[in-house]
Amino acid sequence: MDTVFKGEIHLTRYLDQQGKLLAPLPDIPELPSRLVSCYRNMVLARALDSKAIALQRTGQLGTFASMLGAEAIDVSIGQCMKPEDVLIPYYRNHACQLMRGLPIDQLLLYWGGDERGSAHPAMGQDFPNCVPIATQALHACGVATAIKIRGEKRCAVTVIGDGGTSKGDFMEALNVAGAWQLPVVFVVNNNQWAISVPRVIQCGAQTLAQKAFGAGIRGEQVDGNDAIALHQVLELALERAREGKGPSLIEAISYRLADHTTADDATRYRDNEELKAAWEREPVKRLRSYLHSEGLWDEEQEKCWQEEVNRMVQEAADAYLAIPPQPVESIFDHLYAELPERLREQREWATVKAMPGGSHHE
Amino acid sequence: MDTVFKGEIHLTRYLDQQGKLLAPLPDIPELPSRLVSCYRNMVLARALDSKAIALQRTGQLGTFASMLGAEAIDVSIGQCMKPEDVLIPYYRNHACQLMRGLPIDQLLLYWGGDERGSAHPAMGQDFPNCVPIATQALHACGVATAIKIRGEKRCAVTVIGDGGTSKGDFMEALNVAGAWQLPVVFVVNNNQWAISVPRVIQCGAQTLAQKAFGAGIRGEQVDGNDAIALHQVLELALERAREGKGPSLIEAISYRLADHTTADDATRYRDNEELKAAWEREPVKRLRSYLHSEGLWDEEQEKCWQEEVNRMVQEAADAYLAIPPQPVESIFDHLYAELPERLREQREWATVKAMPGGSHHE
Amino acid sequence: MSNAITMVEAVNLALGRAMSQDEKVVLLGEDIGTNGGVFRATVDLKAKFGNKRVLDTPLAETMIAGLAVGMAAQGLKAVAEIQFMGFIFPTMEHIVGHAARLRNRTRGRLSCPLVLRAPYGGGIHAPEHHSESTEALFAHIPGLRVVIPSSPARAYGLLLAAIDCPDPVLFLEPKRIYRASKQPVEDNGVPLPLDTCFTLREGDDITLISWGAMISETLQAADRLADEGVSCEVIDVATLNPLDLDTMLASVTKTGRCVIVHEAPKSGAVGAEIAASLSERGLLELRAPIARVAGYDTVMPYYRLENHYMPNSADVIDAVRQTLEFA
Amino acid sequence: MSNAITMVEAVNLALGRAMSQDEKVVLLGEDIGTNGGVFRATVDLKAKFGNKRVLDTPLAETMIAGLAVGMAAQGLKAVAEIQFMGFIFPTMEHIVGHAARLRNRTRGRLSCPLVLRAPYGGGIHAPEHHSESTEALFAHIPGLRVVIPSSPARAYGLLLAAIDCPDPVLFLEPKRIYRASKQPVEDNGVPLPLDTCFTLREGDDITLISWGAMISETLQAADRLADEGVSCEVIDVATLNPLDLDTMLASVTKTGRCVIVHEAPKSGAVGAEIAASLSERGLLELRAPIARVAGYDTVMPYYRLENHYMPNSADVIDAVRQTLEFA
Ligand SMILES: Cc1ncc(C[n+]2csc(CCOP(=O)(O)OP(=O)(O)O)c2C)c(N)n1
Ligand SMILES: Cc1ncc(C[n+]2csc(CCOP(=O)(O)OP(=O)(O)O)c2C)c(N)n1
Ligand SMILES: [Mg+2]
Ligand SMILES: [Mg+2]
Repeated sequence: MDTVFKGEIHLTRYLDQQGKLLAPLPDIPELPSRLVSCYRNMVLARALDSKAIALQRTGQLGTFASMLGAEAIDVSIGQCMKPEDVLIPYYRNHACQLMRGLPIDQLLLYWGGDERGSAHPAMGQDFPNCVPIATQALHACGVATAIKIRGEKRCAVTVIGDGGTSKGDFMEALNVAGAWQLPVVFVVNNNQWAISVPRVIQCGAQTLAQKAFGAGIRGEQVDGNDAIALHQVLELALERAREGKGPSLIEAISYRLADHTTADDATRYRDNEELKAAWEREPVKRLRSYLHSEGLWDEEQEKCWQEEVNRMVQEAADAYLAIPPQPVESIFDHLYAELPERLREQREWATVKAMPGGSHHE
Repeated sequence: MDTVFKGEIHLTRYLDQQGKLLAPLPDIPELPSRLVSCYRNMVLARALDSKAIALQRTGQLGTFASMLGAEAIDVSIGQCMKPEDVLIPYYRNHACQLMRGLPIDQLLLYWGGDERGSAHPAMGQDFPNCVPIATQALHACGVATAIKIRGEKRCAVTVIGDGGTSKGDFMEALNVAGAWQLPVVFVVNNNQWAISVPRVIQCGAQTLAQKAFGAGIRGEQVDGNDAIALHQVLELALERAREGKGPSLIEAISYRLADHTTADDATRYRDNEELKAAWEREPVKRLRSYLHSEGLWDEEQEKCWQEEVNRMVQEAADAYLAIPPQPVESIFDHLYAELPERLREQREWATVKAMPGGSHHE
Repeated sequence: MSNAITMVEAVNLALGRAMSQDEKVVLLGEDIGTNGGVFRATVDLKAKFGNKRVLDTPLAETMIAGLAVGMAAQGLKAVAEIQFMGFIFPTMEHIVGHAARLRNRTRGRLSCPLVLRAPYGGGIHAPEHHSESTEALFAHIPGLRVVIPSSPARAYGLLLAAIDCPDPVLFLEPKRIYRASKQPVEDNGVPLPLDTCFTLREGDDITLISWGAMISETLQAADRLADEGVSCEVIDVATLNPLDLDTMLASVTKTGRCVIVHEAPKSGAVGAEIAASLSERGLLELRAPIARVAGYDTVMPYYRLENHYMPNSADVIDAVRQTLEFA
Repeated sequence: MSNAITMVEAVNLALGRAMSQDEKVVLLGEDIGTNGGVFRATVDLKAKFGNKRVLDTPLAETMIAGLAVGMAAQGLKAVAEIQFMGFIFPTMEHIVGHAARLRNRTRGRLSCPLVLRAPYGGGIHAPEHHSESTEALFAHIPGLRVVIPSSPARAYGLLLAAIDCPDPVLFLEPKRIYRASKQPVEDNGVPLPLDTCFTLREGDDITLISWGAMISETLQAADRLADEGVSCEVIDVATLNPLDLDTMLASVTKTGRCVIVHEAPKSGAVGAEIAASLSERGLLELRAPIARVAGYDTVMPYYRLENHYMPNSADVIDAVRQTLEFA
């Protein structure tokens, strides 16, 4: 019997649960200040999260997917991406979207059931949130194909949940990325749960990173609660992609500290002990401890920043709530580049019905 | 950096290109006589193949997918399966189907554009040919799920091409098979080509077997031109599946010695040198050499058997050609368990139109 | 006696009943086990029947459909849930290409008695892809049955029938009315027929044809029109493939006027087939064109404008008036 | 001067033309490169434009569609081939859920000008899944355009228009007539409009509406009926979504009678929408019910019985006679 293939998956971790450094810092320019910036964005993400949930609970926002517990992953991606790279997110990448330039009120607008939340010019070429699981992974490969065809030095970055790795789209995406050596980085936010389905039911493999082997691409695990480790693996993977050295799959181990969405009640299926244990590993406190111990952050800064983000988020919420709905014609006006003749009549009815006295006047 | 997973893929081979044994025979009961039976079926498959192509060329059969070069894989599967196991084939498993009991004329009937070719009771619970690539892999998992739920000691066996391994269905099938430890064996007939697309364009991985890693199941490579090696790995994989020890993925390395189908012309995209080299490795001659050298088969037997298969195939072809078409009502009669009211009228029109003077009388 | 229950409870009741009556009934889908389904349609069934009868699957709709085909071909009654109809597209190759064909392809040697359940339709202010009505894509598929209940009792009886049925059935549950009202449903195991429409209200002036959540709007409209002296016959199509045209035609022959009401975009929806068939067979009885009250030919807007998209009883009343005033 | 070429050659010509005119045009699909496509629609294009413009993909239709969405959003004109329409189902989540929605979802910030080409329809005695006509599934989808040519010249002009079009287009090629006849086609780069039907023959007694390969049968029928003194107007719908109802309605208003001809199973096909819309708007002008000559509501049979399934010119003539004799 000949051995025709050998593969290994490694896990990268720099910080222990208490935020103590386990290994020398990776060689990344200006890492300390980047980590501070990351931390600030993580705190912002938390504040946004609570506000969004509060808005939802009071009927002022639709179903919302909290990103509690995934902050380190998102902000590290946000930090490592260049403006010209393209983000192809799933539906749980708020922190990253904010770092890419999306104003907070616009982000809330999306979750408030308004398409304009995906229209802001600051989003550049980034894709909007993607609801059908795993489909974004293929769009990322399409973006990467365009980048490769044009010979540009930028890359596509896409995020997916642990559940999403079971869907054909994701595996087809890995496969074509490997076959064509596309400039794309796949990040799995393995938060251990896909709604009520635990990681072990999704897949019989020891790691999700090893799905990379079947596609002939790099695969690795990283502690998703550890911003330093995330920086190290992401910086490398994105740079490789930009330089034409091929795609990577990064499995970031995290934990979904919230319900799946505001429509979910995780106590139905999830053990409270597990959740408590996960809070011990959570990313925000961990990075704060590290920054404190390195003298990069202190109580005073913490207090100021907490106040600042609360203010920012409150202002954004107010701004969001003040945005009037789109006119009813907007249902028609972005469907095709030009309104087809056949829709003109329907568009008129819609307008008439929305007027006072009409069947759809509100 | 911790190593969190290690994996290796091995290639099994017993016979070299000349049919010389490279290692002691595996311990399989009655292996010599099984190999003789395999050989006879491989020769039959070849005879069927030429006849089918001849019929197609003369307008007496529809598009036909030759299995030239895949005979060892098919007959080894046929040999290792038990009657109560279930075959979920793709469209290139004629030899296996014959060994499972399908009469030759019925097999031709399928390729002659007649649904009755998939209706023969000898097919038992086996699935019919599957045209949409890779979908059969999921049906096999469904069959295996039923087997597992009932606690039966049998298994599902499914075959797919190298091209098919790129399709989501296949990878989703591996994934659920691993997650649920299903009694299923996936055999990849890696014949190096998917119509005009060479193996290297399908996938960037060194082996297709390593797609097993992402699903946490066993994966291995085997020389698909070597009936002994195939017996060894298949016997083990099927027995493991039946015993509830989990699924396997077996990548059998072969070569498509024919055009993709009779509708294809491989000279458009394939180098003749490559084809010539592949003929040196082909499975039938290899097994014959081995059987000769072991005194299990001789020239006389060869001559008799060649005559015998030609006769069998000719008789089957005659029988096939004598089968009158189905009545037109058959288009309606197997669609639902009972004909819905709404189709009654259409069924009557169809009958009337097929009568002399009708618009569809032939 | 029977309790008043909601439609989603009726679905749960029917599933439990079918599972008790026939151990070949096996459920599979995302989050249907411990969690009892995101709408709680399968609540308690895993606890009651165990994890060999209620399978929490990995997240892959193609896989769910493909597995169901294989299980059904082995004689199990696979009842698969697609969490929302918006995620049903990956199942289509298996449902259209295999489930609806396996019997025909093997001349009856194998068959595929699966049920694919999915909540569908708008009106609950859900995120994108959670509110569409794409039943027309399946109603066009030969070999498949498409069934949509519009009340708790019909959900119970039709789902039992779907599970009993030797053919593959797509069973769409209008989630807007999952909990909209309660109705006494007797858990008697009696299936309803899959080959007839249900005439919910008799009338002489006009025939209103609808299904799913739009039945409520249609019935409301009929109520209000009755006050004005307009007598509406209201038909719940219930089985959208194959259609029971006879019942509809008989009604339209009687009333001479017809309005069809559905949520799906108007163009190419099931309403078109009903209108075309009724005109084809009953042109001479028609005293006005058959009107269709339907969703616009647009993507379902995000929820803030959702109500503008959804037809309502006022729209039905308008259409009835116009139809009555015609010529 | 222009050569007489077949439809598949016209497709090739249009692709080459579009690629020369605009370097953003990129083709992708299975076997489209070195092999030139299983029907040779892309022959020589890889040699001419290189492997960055003609991409031989792995075997995965979902991937092809998803890639095309990403490429189009980046401003490339992705022209993807699905080898046979029977294998289009895995693309639907991306075509329906993304391609047709990206512009709307982002209020125009991103768009998705892809073209998905697929040979479709019966009549060439192909294996299972190689002969279906499922255009109705796409014609119902808001945000998508569905285009079907019926001659070499229209294939050339409509395909150029589809590639030019800023909206996603499903371009279905009736493979039965890929090589059925030749026609001079000038390679002038002039696109045909995507918002009108084509009136192929004018007439006063009855309107025949069809598309794709059935146009030949319809024209043959019109020829033979002309000998009997029946004057048929023949309309090629060409763009099935959004429909140009005005042209059809004007014709039916003139003739008062209409027969619709298509291969797809009758129930819920595009013919239903056309019939329903014409009756809705032109009921009073109709002197007979609109008839539909179509495939049966069955699975397309394996090829030995295929001719029984396919409508032919004799069927069209029968339907015309019945329509003329009505009332
Ligand atoms: C194709 C598809 N199927 C089902 C759903 C419903 N759904 C939304 S989120 C989700 C679970 C996703 O879990 P995972 O991928 O782990 O991501 P997470 O939400 O945990 O970050 C499901 C089943 C969907 N959105 N798309
Ligand atoms: C879903 C789907 N896409 C495309 C095709 C057309 N097609 C038929 S066979 C084939 C190539 C298959 O290659 P491979 O899987 O390697 O199997 P082989 O024929 O070489 O044994 C293709 C593309 C199909 N049958 N199904
Ligand atoms: Mg998760
Ligand atoms: Mg192959």
